[in-house]
Order: sequence, then structure tokens, then C-alpha cells
Amino acid sequence: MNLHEYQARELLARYGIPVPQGEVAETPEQALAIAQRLAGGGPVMVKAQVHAGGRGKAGGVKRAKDAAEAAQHAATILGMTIKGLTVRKVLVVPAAEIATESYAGIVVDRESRRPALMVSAAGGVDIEEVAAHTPERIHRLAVDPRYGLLPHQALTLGFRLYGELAQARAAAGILEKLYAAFYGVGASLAEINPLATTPDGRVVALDAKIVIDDNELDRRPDIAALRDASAEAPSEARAREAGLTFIKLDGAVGCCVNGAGLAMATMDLVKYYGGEPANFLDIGGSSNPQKVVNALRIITADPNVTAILFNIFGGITRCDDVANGIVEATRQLSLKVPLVIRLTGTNEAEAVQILTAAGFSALTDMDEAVQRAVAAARARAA
Amino acid sequence: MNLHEYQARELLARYGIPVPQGEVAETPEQALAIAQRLAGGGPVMVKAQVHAGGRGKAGGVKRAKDAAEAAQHAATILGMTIKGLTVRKVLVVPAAEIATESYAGIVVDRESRRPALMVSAAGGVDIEEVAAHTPERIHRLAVDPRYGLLPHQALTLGFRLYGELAQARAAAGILEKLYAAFYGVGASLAEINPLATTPDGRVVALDAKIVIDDNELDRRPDIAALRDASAEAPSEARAREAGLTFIKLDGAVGCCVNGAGLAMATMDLVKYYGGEPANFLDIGGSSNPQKVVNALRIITADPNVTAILFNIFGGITRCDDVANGIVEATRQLSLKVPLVIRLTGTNEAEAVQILTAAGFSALTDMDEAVQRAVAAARARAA
Amino acid sequence: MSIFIDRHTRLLVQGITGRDGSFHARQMTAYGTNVVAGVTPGKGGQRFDGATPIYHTVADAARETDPNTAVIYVPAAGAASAIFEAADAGIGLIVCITEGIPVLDMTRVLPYLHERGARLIGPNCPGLISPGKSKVGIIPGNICTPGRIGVVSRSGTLTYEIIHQLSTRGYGQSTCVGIGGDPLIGTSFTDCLGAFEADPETQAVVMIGEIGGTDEQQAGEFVRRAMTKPVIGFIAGQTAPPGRRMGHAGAIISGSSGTAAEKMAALQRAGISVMKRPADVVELLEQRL
Amino acid sequence: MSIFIDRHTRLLVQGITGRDGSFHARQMTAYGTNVVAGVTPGKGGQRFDGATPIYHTVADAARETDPNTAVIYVPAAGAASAIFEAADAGIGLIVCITEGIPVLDMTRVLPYLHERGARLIGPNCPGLISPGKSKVGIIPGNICTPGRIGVVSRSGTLTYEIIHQLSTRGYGQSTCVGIGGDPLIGTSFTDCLGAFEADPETQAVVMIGEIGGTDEQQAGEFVRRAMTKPVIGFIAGQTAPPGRRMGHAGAIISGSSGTAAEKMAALQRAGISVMKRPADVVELLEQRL
Repeated sequence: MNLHEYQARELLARYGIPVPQGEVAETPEQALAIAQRLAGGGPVMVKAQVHAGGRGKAGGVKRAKDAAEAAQHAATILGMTIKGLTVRKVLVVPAAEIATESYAGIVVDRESRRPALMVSAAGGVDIEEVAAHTPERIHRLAVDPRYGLLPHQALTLGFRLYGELAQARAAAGILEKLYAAFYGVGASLAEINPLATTPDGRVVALDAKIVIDDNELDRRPDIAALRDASAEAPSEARAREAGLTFIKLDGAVGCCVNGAGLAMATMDLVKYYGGEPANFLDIGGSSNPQKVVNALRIITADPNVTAILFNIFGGITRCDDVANGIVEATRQLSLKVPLVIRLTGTNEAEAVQILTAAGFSALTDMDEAVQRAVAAARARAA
Repeated sequence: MNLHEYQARELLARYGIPVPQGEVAETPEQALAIAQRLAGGGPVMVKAQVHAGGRGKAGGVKRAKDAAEAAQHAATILGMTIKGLTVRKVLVVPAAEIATESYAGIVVDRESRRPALMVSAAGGVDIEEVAAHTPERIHRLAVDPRYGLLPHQALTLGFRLYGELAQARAAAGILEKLYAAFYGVGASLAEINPLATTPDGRVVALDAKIVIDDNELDRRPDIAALRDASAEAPSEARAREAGLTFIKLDGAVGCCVNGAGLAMATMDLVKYYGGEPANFLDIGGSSNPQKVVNALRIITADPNVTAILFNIFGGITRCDDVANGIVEATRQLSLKVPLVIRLTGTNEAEAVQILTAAGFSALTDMDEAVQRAVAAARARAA
Repeated sequence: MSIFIDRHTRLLVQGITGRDGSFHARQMTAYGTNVVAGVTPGKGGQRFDGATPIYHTVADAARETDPNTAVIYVPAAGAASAIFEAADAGIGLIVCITEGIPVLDMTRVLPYLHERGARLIGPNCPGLISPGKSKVGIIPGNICTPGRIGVVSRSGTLTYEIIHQLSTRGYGQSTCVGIGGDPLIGTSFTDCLGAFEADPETQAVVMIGEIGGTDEQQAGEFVRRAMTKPVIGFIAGQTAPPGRRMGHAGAIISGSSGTAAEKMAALQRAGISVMKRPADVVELLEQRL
Repeated sequence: MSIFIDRHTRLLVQGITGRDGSFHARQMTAYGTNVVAGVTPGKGGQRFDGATPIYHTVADAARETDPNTAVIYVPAAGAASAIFEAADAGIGLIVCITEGIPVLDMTRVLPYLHERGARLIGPNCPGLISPGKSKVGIIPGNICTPGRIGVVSRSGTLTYEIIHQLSTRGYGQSTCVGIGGDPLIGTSFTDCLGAFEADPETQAVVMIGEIGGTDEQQAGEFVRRAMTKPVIGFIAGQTAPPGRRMGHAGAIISGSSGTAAEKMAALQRAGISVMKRPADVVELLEQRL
């Protein structure tokens, strides 16, 4: 789960990291009031709060010389669409004078199987660019979680950023707090970019990004409560609430599959046979017919979908349960697009009987089903 | 540093361990008021708060059937002397009905070099007795501090105490909190004895003991503030404030030594030659003459002391500094007992010169010095 | 022979009285797996289906019944603890079916296992099966047949699809291992490939990877360097968009790394025959045998 | 030969610009120890006494000057961290002079060292000296003479007393090691006895123990089982009252365990000649040589 910048800033501040004050506005008037209150009419930054990289390039981050201009910028940015997402909130912060910009981040590193801390004196820019072109400018440390980030390790990284003891110590303190926050909030990524120094020598976190591991949310209701459903595609929010894993894509073939790997392979096979998948959808391992109903409801809500493909390999999932769900769903929803069903495995025979009785035909071969679905989608679209 | 029972109870409660409520009284009137408020006039326990084991046997723990009797017991116990320590506070707690009594404790185990958790269903009695006679009734777990006490380990120990899931879980929860408290307060020992079950099945900590590692106090001012100087021998409190390590004993030969091992060996040698040491005193490695003055002031305050022995092996400690301190001290204090001085090592020659000039003689051999001091003490006492 | 499990497997089921645990304990017993004990705290002293003894703790179960393998069906909130518990009791092979364990918990679990020399398979995996000998986990026994092809996969049902292709066209399996779809897992492709290479019964290996991470690339490197047996590969997720978690917590393209194209190229460079679609598996296998 | 340190010792001084660190860095250099670098965060790039390079971190110092031994004079609040830092940089012998490190910090430090195969001497110890070769710590060089007696002790000045007795009566030392007075220390009596047994230059060993713990009893067991060289022992604290910390954090009798009487008996049972007083050392030594 992605957090907004303003949420990430608040969490880091809670762990003791120095973050300049700022507030969120949902209207130009609010932006004006915040700019006046926090910056006393001086310059502020107005920053779009959306789950998308490259906000700056897209015009979602602007400097305002005074509160009036802050309101103008807020008016421009609010409602703007960045990478398909509508901006509903802006963060207003006093424009800091910056002496230097660095980078500090933690991510779970799959190779070392540890949280990896990264710092770079080349901050304020896309760290992936730095990693690609000047990897020697990034200092990495895979932290041993049995000991945590040790003080000398933090200080050694601090000296990689700053040659002066006070700043190196300040950076070390921020890294220790960032590590504590990382485990404390259940993050899979936590970054400060830029980690800036001010002209008077302080070290502060100017921008923050935190991604939460979805598996942490059950045990952290306070973090789960930070989810901004308005920042997701509506179909994905609905799917999540229904316990389905759904990702919307741009194609015409709606896919309903049990199992993530098989779902991906099904999408790939749609593409292989010349079609385009409309979505990733995993109904999971359970056999609850209601899940099938919910899945179909979400898929059919997409106007781009011109054919629907079921691909079920029964194991724990019972094919007859899925068949019953399909029959029930088509009773509730008036299906306007063709349905291609592939079922095999546990209770396959019963499933075929149920579907046949309801007027559907069922296939057992994956390739055949995908080809038919692609053809049906194309015929429909034509 | 030993904590009082009431302080240990408060710390454990702060870590979430269920501790029945109780309050401290310094007068019988306070005890009466507490008994009325907490027990509604019902039975209470009145417990002496002193740093001594065997309070119960010494009559320092009494059950009162009502508040009036609580006041009577408080009057008896307050001012009582237990193992040389005067009782100045009593803890008043409602008398709990108890179904079973167990033991739970953590100590730093020198052999495994880990904190060792111990539980026993044989609680409410001296655990050293249990360890000596029925060691199989004590279940031990050396916790790996890299991982902390893991939930399954706590639950496994919980089942060693209770066969029923809810109580085993409750005990496991208490053990996890006890472990957190142990590291959290910087303890070298933390015990709950008895860990009791109530007739309605709850698991509660009825009595608690915590010893803090003195080395933790600098970084834990809140814990250091719990020190009750009135519960120490006054000479020891003064020594501590002066940065000296001092332990009062009952003999006649006052000892002033640099280094703990040499101080112990000096005391042993006093005994070997037929004397009794009056104290352990380590002036430490520094050469500050003021420390010597303070040391002499503390030793001479003991009326049992009939001779004073200095034993200094100069290394970092400079013998001339010690000599200057002795001269300075004897100028400030009017010394009424003979002084035997042994100095060797760094700046020994300068020290001898200083002492000789001031009218003292100085020896270089430890055995000779100890024999003279023992003889002097004996002559004085006779 | 086979890898990891066989007729000598003595299985402990953690969470044996739960919904999933009880269902699959019966399935595994029916398949012929020797289920020696179960664990459910609070139910120690009872028997599962009137036969298998249940213990409060793994320590108790281990002392009484000497299991060499544990399978975990405990819900996500307690699953990491269940892995710690099995490892602490000295169990050498631990199979964790549970999905949804926070990855930060795994950063602490994995070194604990490593220190004890215990092997974890999973979490978030279907387990493994050595057809005709032993089944530990949830892979449907009826789609498998004994034979000489090793199968290793990060997926569940996609693996069944491939096993199904193999079985229906006469290629039985030595062992099928689902290593799990999480970012941090106990046993890698490379670990399994090494075991298959050493297993005299295994003739060729099918590995089924997906987007995310670099485990497949490392496996390719291992194949190039150390495998003599033919390997057939598949990578799911060619059409996955970057930055989105494709169901499996580990199936995510980060920036430009972890793509299917990158992985397929790495496998091909390593001499692995890469399927374009699951249905290609037998044809590619026949080319290499 | 000698144990742990010799002419090949390349020493890093952590806390080299502090009050104690600077004083003893000069003393060690004067004694002939090869002090290759110092560490004081914030003073990287400077030189100590115009000669020894100073670094911000041990990692930097290790990369540039290749020390094999580190000695720590950092105040108690930072000393555990300094041990971690030295071990993390791959230094194999770490001598921590600092007194006052919380014992719970040591519960985390010791496994860290163990994982890296690093040896810690101390904390709260005077360090060690191989007379005529190298000195690491604070033992006064002028009381030592080169020779064939190994000395190992939990104490500081008491050790000097014994060394003084030996030197003035013609018994030089191979190495004198102060292992420290804390409850948890890196190197035990047994470790040192084993090293002295293996050192061809050492002819006999004097071990100076005290009340608290069971390290001396274990050392006795080791002597009985594995030592061929004569060992002379002393235990300080016969007159210590139970339950009181006698200066050293580790010198405390807990209940009825850790008493001097118990330890002296254990040493005697192991065939160690036990002194009644420090002055007995040479006489007992002469009986055994």
C-alpha cells in the first residue's frame, strides 16, 4: 500500500525525524490559509498528493512566492490528472532554503534477504537514475535484523554523506529513526529524498515516500486506516473489499483465474494469441460462489471488456463451486459479452454438468479456451 | 541497585504485567487510609519495604483482617530493623485470594552469556531452595538476545506452569513483558514470586523483585532516580556520591586500596594475619588527591576502625598523588588511629619523599604493611 | 529417490485442528504420508481423527514422536512464530503453506533457520509431493504420477497446469516443489536445481518462474555452471505492468528490474529451453531428452 | 612466542584523542607497540602526535592501515558500539579497557563477535602485554620482564602485584593477560590457559581469580583434563560478604555460589597449586618447576 507524501512525513516525524512543518489542502482557500499560517506570507511549495512518480515533471509540484500564488497553484494542481490519477489533495510547505540534497532509503533486499539501507550524496533526483549511471555514488548496507542498525554503521553512512561530525551524527540519527520507522510501520520501502541540509547546517527530511507491505495491515489497523481509496482505481478498491486480487489493464479480454501464477500465464497466453487482457484477477484458493459473482460484477463493469475468460484449475478450488458461481452471477447480472469457460481438476465432471444444464459450454484445455476468448473479443469489437 | 518491591511492582505494571493495586505508607494513618480505599475495609497485606530477603520470617509481612489492624501492623513494622536495615515504608495491598503460586524470573546467566528465564510451578517460596532440592521443578530457557523471547518459547514455558490454554497464554504474555521490562529497565535480575492464579483463573504478579545493573544508571536517569539512599548504610551512600566503591564490614582495619582485586586480596590478607577488615574500598584508577581525602573521611567515620591501611600499587594511579592526598587529608581531618601506608609502582620515590617530609613512613611490601596494620589495630583495641 | 521428502518422511502438522490443517492432514494421510503428530496449543493430549496424537507445543510433539518434517497451516498472524517453533525443536524440513506473512518477519525467521541448518520451503507455497511416496502440502495427488521429471515453481495452480501436461502425456515426476510466491522464501530455485541434479532418479527439470526479484537469473547462472541435466523453463507475467503486485507478494516488477523478458533472456543464455506457453512443456522436454 | 600479541601486532587505538586513549597510545608506542592508526569520529584526516593517522571510523582505518588488533579507550556510553565497530571491520583481536559497559549490551556484543570469529579481551580489563614485544592496554611495562611464565587474571592492580613478585624474583613473563572483572567477558580463563598450553615459550601459568561466577571452576576442569604445564592459582575475596558487588561488576557471591572457598577447592581438586597470599606465588612456582 502506497502512502501519500504527507502521510509518510507524519509517520517519520512521529519517529523523531526532523521534517519541516506542512499541511494538506483540498481547496485553494485552504492552501492560502496554510501558506499564510506556516510561511507568514513567504514562499511555499505546493505539491500534488498522488500515488505516482514524476509529479514534478507533470507540473504537480510548484513554488509559490506568496500565499496568493499558493492558492493559484493549488487551483491548477487540484483536479489535475497525473498518470491517470486525479489530484485531490496538495501539501503546502514553507519553501526551505537548501544547501545540499542527499538521498536516504531502506528497502527489503531480496538477494541479501535483509533490509538494505542506501544513502547517496546525489539526492533530489530519481535514485534509479543514479543507480543506473553512477552506482558508485550509492552506499549500501544490508542491515542484520538480528542486531538492527548499529550506531557505528549509521555513523559510517553519515560520514559518507557529510564530512563534518555534527552533520554526520545528525544523518546517523535520522538513519536510525528511519530504520525504526521501517520496522515500526511495516514498510517494504521508506525513502527520504531529498535529505537536505539547510544553510544553517541542520539536516532535514524534505520529501518522504513509504510503501507498506500489504501483509502488515491486519496487525496495524492504524496504518491500514491511512489507505486513501479515492487514490485507487474504483474497480480495484471494490475488488479489494470483496477479497479479490484485481489489477485493471487496458485490453478487451476479461480474465477470471484461480491462482496468481496461472492468472499471469493466462494473460500472457491471451497476448500470445493476439489479444489483450483487460485485467489480472485471482479469485484465490477458496471455492465460495459469491467470490465468482463479485469477480464477474467487477469485470463486466469495465466497458472495454468484449469477452470474458474463466480459467480454473481445480485443486482446493472445486470446479463445481465455480460453476455454481457462474450460473448464479449470470442470473444476477445481465451479461452482454460472451463467456468462455475452462475448468479442469477437482469436481470437473460435476462442473461441466452444472454449466451444460445452464446452457454454457465448458472447455478443459487452456489454449483452446484462450484462443476462443480472443476470437470472441475481436468479433465483438469489430 | 536494588529496587523496593513497590518500585518493582510499578515498573512491571508499566510494562503491562497485571499487578494488583497497592500503595506505600510511611505512617500507620496512611496505612489505614490506603486499606480503606483499596480494600474497602477488607483484609490487606502490610509488607515492609527493605532491601533484605526473609522479610516474612523477620515479621515484616503481616496480614490484617481490616483497616484498623492494618494500621496496627504498620505501627509494628515501621521502624523495625531487618538484617540491619530500618523499615521506613510499608506496602499495603488488598489480600488476594490465591489458587496457585508459581515463580517466574530472569537473570543474566554467566555460563550461557544470555538472559536466562526460569519458571517453576513451585512458587511462593525461596527459589534457591527449590533449585537446591528439586531442580527438576525449575524450567530454564537461555534466551537468545538477538531474537528476544519468541512467542512460542513463552507459550511453551506457560504450559510448564499451567495445563490450560488461557492461563498458559496469560503466563506467556507476562513472560514476554517481563523480558521486555528486563531489557527496558536495565535489570540484572527481575522476578515475580509468587506469580499467582486467582480463584477466578486470572494470572497476576503478587510480589516482584528487580535489581538494576549499576552500569545502566547513567543512561537511565528515570531508573537512577528510584534509588532510596535512606535504605543504604549512610557511609556507602556518601562513598557512592564521592565516586568511591565502598562496602562497610564489621572489622577494625580500615582499608584503602586502588583496584577491586587488590582491595579484596588486601582484606583477605588482613584476615590471614589475624585481623578483620572494616571495609572494602577501591579508590579506582584515577590519581585525584581529593578522592583520597574523601576515602579517609569515610573510613574514619566508622567508630570500629582502630587502624587504617593504605595499599597502593601504582600504575595509572600515581603514588605521589596518593601521598599528597594522604597529607592533605590528615591536615583536614584529625586522625585518631594509626595509619600504615604501602606504596609501590609509578612515582614511588616521589611519594616516599612526600610522606617522609610530612612525618609518615611508607612501606613497599604488602605483607609487611598488612601485618603492621593488624598489629596496630589490635594494640589500639586492647 | 526424490528430493526433500520420501517414504521416510515423518510429518508433524502444525495447526492440525484448523479448517485447512484438518482437511489437508486427511488428504496427506490418504495419500500415504506418515503423519506422526499434530500441534494445536490447548488441545494437547487429544487425538486427531481418533488416531494422530495432538500436542500443545512442537517441543512436546518432537520429543514424543520424532518428526523430521513439519508442515504449517497456521493463520498468517501466527505462522512466522510456527516456523520459529519448528526450527527451535530441531525439525530439519519445514514447509509453510500459509500466505500473508509480513516480509519483515521473514527477515528474522530466515537467519534463525540458517543458524540451525533447517530448510524452509515457502511460505505462501503449495508444498511438495514425491508422487507415490509422500505428499506434504496441498498439491493435488491425483494429477501427479511417479516418474523422472523434477518440477520446481513459484506458483500453485500454474504448477498444477504443468504437472497435468506432463502426467497426461506420460511424463511422471520425481518430486514437484512449490517454493512460494513471496519476496523472501526459504528455498530458492537454485537450491532445488542442486537437489534435482544430485538426485539419480531425476532426469530433467521443469522450472516455473515469474516476474519479480532475480531468483530465476541466479538459477540460470547455476544451471550454466553446475547442471548436467536438461532444464525447461517458463516465466509468467510477460504482460504484467511494472510496480504492481501481481497477487503474489513477490511478483512485482521494480523499476526496470525483474521483468519476464529479462528473466527469459537469462534462462536462454544459460541453455535452458524456455516455453512460450505452458502447453509447450512436453515438446521442449522431448527435444532435450 | 607469546599469546594473542607479539611483534606482528598492528594496533588500532579507538578513542585515541581522549584523555586515557592519548596517554596510553603514547605509553604503548614508547613500549614498542606498532600503533598503526587511531579513530576519533570528526577528527578523520588529522594525525596523532603528528604521526599516527586518525580516521572517522574503524572501517576507514581498517581499509587504509590494515590493523589486526584494536584497543578501546572509549567512554562506557560508546564502548559497546566501539566493540561492534571493530568486529564489523574484521579486526580479529579486540581489547576493551573501558569499565562500566552494561551487561545487557554485552549479551548482544558477544554473539556478534562469535559470528565473526573475533576475540574480545575484557571489557573492564587492563589489557595484555607480551614483555619486550608488544603491549596493548594499560599494564605498566616497567614491572614486566620477558620470560616464560604466563599470567592471566580478572583483576588489574592485583595482577601488577603478582607480576611484580615474579619479576623481582627472576621469573619473567611470556604474556600477561587481564581478562576483566565484568560478569560477561570475551575471553575466559580457559581460553587463556589453552593458549598458554599451546605456546612453546610458556613454561607455567599463574591464574588470578576472584569471587563470582564459575569461570575459575571451569578453568580448573580444563587444567585437570587438558593442561600439562603447571598452574598456580589465587582467588581474591575470601572475606567478601555475599550479595555485594566488590567493585568489579562480576565479583559478587550469588546465594551460596561463587565463593572463594568453593573456587579454591575446585582449583585444588584440579591439581592447581593454590596460593594463600600473593607473596606465595614464587615459592609455589618453584615447587612445580
